[in-house]
Amino acid sequence: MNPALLIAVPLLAAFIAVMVMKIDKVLLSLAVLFNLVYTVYNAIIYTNPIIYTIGNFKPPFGISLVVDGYSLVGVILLNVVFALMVFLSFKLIGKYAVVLLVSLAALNGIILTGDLFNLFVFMEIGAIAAYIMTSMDKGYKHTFNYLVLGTLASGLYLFGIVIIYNLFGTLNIIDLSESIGNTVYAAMALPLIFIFVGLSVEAKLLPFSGWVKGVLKKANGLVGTLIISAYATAMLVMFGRLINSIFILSDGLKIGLTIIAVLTLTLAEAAAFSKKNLREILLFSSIAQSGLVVVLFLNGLILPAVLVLANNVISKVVLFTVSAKMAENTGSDNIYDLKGIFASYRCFGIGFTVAAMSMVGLPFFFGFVAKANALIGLLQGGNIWLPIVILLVSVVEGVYFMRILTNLWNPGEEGELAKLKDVNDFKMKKFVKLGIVSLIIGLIIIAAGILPLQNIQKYFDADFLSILSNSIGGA
Amino acid sequence: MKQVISIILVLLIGVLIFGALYFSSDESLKFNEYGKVNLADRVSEKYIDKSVNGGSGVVEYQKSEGLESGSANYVTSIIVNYRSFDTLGEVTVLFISAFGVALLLGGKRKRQKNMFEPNFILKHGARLVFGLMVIFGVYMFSHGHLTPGGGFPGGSIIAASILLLYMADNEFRAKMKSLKATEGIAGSLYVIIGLLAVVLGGYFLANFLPTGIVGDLLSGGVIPIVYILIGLKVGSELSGIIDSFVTKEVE
Amino acid sequence: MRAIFLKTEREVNKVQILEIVEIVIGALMLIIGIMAINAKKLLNSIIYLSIISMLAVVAFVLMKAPDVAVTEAVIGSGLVTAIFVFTLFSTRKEGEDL
Amino acid sequence: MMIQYIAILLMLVGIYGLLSQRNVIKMIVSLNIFEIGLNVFIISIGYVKDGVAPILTSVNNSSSLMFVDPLPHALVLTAIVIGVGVTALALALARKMHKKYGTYELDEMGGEA
Repeated sequence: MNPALLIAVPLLAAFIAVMVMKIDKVLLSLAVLFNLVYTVYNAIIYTNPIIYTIGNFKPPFGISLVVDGYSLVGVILLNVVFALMVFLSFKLIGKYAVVLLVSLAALNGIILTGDLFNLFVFMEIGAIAAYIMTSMDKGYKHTFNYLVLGTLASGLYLFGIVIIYNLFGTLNIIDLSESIGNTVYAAMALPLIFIFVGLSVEAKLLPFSGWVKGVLKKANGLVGTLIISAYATAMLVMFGRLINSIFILSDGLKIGLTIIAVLTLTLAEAAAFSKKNLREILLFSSIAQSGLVVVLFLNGLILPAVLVLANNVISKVVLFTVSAKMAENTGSDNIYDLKGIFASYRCFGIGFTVAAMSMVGLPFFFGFVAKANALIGLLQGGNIWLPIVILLVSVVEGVYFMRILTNLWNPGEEGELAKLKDVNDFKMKKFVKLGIVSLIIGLIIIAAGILPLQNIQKYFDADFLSILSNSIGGA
Repeated sequence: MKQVISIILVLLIGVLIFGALYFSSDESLKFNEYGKVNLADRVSEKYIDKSVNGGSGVVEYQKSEGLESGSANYVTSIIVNYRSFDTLGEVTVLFISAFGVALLLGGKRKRQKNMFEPNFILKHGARLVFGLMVIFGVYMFSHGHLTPGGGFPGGSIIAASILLLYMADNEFRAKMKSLKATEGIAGSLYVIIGLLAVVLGGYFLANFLPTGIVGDLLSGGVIPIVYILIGLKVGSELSGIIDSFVTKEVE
Repeated sequence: MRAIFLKTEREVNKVQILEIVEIVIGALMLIIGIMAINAKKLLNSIIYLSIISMLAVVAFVLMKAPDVAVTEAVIGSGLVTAIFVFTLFSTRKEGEDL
Repeated sequence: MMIQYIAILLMLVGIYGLLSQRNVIKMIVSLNIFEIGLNVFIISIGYVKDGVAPILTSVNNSSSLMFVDPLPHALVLTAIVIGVGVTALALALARKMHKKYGTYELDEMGGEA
């Protein structure tokens, strides 16, 4: 496998697209397809982890890309989500194909890279692409807030890794994890705080997630799924790697981060519960899920965390695209305005329902497997109060998703739907693609919920350090 | 009130930073103080000896030959050889932000009048200086492996020379089509050189040309080529940004 | 003997001068930074930013980083200032000075 | 030694500006001040006392001399260019905001976008 291709091909496509603007969407489709096929193919033939050195300079001196089971699963998830998003919202892309290509390259880079500064570069590319995408709906003020916060955060991240460079003399994550070993250094506390603050903005953790609401409240399906699903995947996968494979957190830092993540989880679910607009509910639910994933990573539960993440991002693609589409066609995404809409349009109603039920974690859905794994893992680790919090929060989640579903399926008083403006544009034929895709995803979610997951486990069996340390030369 | 809160917050952060960096009690791992750095503890030592993949150790100016990275300027050898992937990303950052600026300010555009009416001498003098600046810019990025500078400042100087033309002439407008073409071609060639290295050497962005003698103009393998591409790309992208800012949308 | 003595004395002087230059530059950067943030007119704020950038160039040269100094001089204090000024220029109202 | 402290202080000045100012242009200026401080800090990390600039010339002609650390220089070059990109984008946004609301003050722009 040559992981550099996952980054180089979209970039090349972007550079060509800017010369020949007419074929930009063709190039986007080709690059997305290439990435999807290439990752899936490599996952099938995957045997053991490799470290790909860029420019044939052995690590830690050159930049290396790390392809182990973990990053491979992350990359597959990312490229699947990205392909779904592009396919579902193809009409919305407009002039933004080049931006999407660059963000695809950047997100793949974020997951694969084995160098802290290279991660910074990819984060900045991704962030700039996100700023441009979020300015699509002309809410410049929110985009500006996002930009200021994001730039400050990445500056702090850079500050953190420079301090680490001063302490250890390297930026390579494998080299670093070897130097750190299992020791908790007091001097590492400051750079780690800065690094996590920097990552938290993109990963949407609580004190730094203020930008999400403004940016996404009115977002269309493309921008919404890009931020909620694709960016969340890349950032959280990288977050997990930093927490679990590289840095050893001191107890104080761990407790602090756990408190932040749990607060994110509970407060965001509470906020989602109190909202009436579909997209606001979904974005708060995403923030909450980010919190849950970070909690799991902090407890060393990598597989459950990835499962919860996968459940969240794939379900959210369907949920957000459907919501944004309904809002676009009816002028509102208030759940009481949309009463009974699924009764008329069953096809994507079913897809939406399946995704929502998977989010809640009902049995026989993928979400159930994910949550069950998480709870069992936490209980085995001797945790009592975290599972209780997660269960309570799941109940809240269940209540508001059920409220959405009952409202959207029950027509209520007759003619409710007709009151909406632009209702004449609301034609079934526009939704055939969306309906079919949501049905297929629904089926996959159900299948993943029923089938055993032993096959995935093999990607996580390999211990990151033990394998990778063999492939590093003396440094 | 707001200012007071800001000052208190900033002071807290400051105390945190200074306390953790300079007054740490941990003896096992300490922040290296300013100037008291031992390069042997860092990866940089091997960049200076150019011995990442093995090698004799001592590099001498105008004598050593056929090294893994043939640039006399160490910063250039890091930027274009050892950490070339970062540089590709860096170029992409500029690319995407130039694209974004054009997209945001977008639409059909026309020149904005300058604050003053340029006279004859200014107009023609600017053309002269323009030529000199372009030559200087080209010199800078083609000598990036020998002298300070390189692709980024070189490209910026070219962009600055175009800025000069904008300032000196109320009618002047750079040809956006050719800027886009330069940008796209230079970027694509950079990636293609990287992919070519995969075919020839097996590694993305590897240096597949002979590196020559350290200090010669024709040395460093792909470094001069890549730096020229970067210079052209940066120059056209920054010119594009300048154009977006100097013009305004046609109503 | 005398020559060596003189040389060392000169070197000591050089070090002291460099340190003084460092402190002066640093102090100027901080003062101008605060002035840039509290400036009444936006144009002044931008000019101050440009000055800080120029002082940073000197700092880079003092710390033996010529590449960075060249880049910061051209990009940081040249082009960035230009696009700041153009932004202000494009949004000013008729007859208003910047 | 001083210059490193000052770099950190300059970053703090930038953060102070971001926290206390509500003017779009001033906020971008503050971000730039923060970035300059950060860049000076990174370079100061690589400084070696009595080291020479990391370029082989006919005077400094051997790698056995004591050079300053070239890696932070490469990092800062990248950071400067990224900073320009972000600043340009932020200024483009500022221009659009000014066109839409007629002001640079965030507080005068009204709540809904």
